[in-house]
Amino acid sequence: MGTQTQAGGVRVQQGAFSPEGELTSFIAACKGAGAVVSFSGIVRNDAGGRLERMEIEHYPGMTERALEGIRAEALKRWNLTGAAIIHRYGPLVPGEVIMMVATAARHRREAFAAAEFLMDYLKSRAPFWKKEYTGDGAEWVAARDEDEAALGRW
Amino acid sequence: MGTQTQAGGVRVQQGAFSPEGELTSFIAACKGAGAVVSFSGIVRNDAGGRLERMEIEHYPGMTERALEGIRAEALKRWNLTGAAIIHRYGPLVPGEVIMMVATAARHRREAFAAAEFLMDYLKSRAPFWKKEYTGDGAEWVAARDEDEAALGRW
Amino acid sequence: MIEVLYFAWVRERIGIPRETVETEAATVAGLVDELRARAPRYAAAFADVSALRVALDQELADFGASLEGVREVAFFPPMTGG
Amino acid sequence: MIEVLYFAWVRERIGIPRETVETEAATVAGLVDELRARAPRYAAAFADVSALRVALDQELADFGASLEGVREVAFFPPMTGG
Repeated sequence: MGTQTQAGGVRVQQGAFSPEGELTSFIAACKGAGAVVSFSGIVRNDAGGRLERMEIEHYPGMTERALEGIRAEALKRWNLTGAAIIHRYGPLVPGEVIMMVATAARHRREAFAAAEFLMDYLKSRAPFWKKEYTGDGAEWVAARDEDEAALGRW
Repeated sequence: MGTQTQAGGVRVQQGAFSPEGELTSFIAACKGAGAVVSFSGIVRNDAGGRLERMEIEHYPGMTERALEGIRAEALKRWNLTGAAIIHRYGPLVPGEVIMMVATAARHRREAFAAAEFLMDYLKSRAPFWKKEYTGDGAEWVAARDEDEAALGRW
Repeated sequence: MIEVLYFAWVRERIGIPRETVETEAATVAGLVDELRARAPRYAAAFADVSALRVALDQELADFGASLEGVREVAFFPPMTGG
Repeated sequence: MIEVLYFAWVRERIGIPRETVETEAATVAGLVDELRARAPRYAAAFADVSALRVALDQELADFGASLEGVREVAFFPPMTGG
């Protein structure tokens, strides 16, 4: 799943994936890495524990382009041996893994920084929208100002 | 493997472990987490590609205490639903996973910060020593000043 | 002829996910004005454009941006991935 | 009677991983002086204490620290885990 010489790539899919399996193959693919950082986003049981399910809508085509662009920017800014982004869409229930990013570098600083960068950009610049369903009805999740503000760091 | 109400714990072992398996069980154990960050340390093939193996020595007893202490400090500083540290000792070859930390929190900032904190303290405060073996002989890895300096951040 | 896409609550308010629009608008803002005039559900969806984002040919853009050469315009609320 | 442990190259230079030491030293520094006087290999291992770390009963300590009540002293180079 690579678009660069570096390992990793971008995947947008409806089906579940295992962060474990992805991490193993990513580590195996990242030759020369000493540090691998992963981030997994999980559906929290918010709404006072009344969340029944979540539905993630996305913009096919633009989503892949946006994620590829964010990944390419990370590869330009840091000396990485790999960077991967996987994001699901469609229906999800609490406890399920929504998405994952993984970064690999020689040293830990770069791997950590690049993973946070990927997450910050993905949150506010990739066309995904979450809708939460509880017994009372459904509601679109509002964007958080602090997510937009986080981009100022980079 | 818990010493606190939070998920995770500390393990020091000679045998290999799978970051994948550990991440799965950690995610499953961390109820209420929305963000899980993991760091995996891998034996790089340094020494110009001549590294044949590495031997990690540690101080049984103190190692566990030091790691428990570092973990407890992270749980005190951040609102985490879990924190885990696994570190191997004994012989290792390039490509093998040496150690792993994982943190879980509601939001990503805390999970990232706590994982970097665990790594920074583990590097300079846990009694592990690495010896590298190449065709030319063996050498103890020297501590890096920047690792000691990194503690000043916290 | 331009392809217009709607996502999330914009899609729900307008009632369709996409449509082909005949427009002479020079900018996104001009297109929004035309759409608002179509029906109350459009006016409701575009009532506050500061709550909206726009992408031109799958790249984020401003409401002042030119539509010249653009084939696909998408309107949606701020993104909430991750 | 105090248990003294050596790790990494300190262990290699001294040639043993641990030993029981009869000491009247009040501080770590005093114990280091006694050990240095034992044999050249100890003198070599403790030639530059700024390159060493010490733990008292498995807690990191300073070379000026008191040995009162301490049962286990460990000497080793700066740690390189992770």
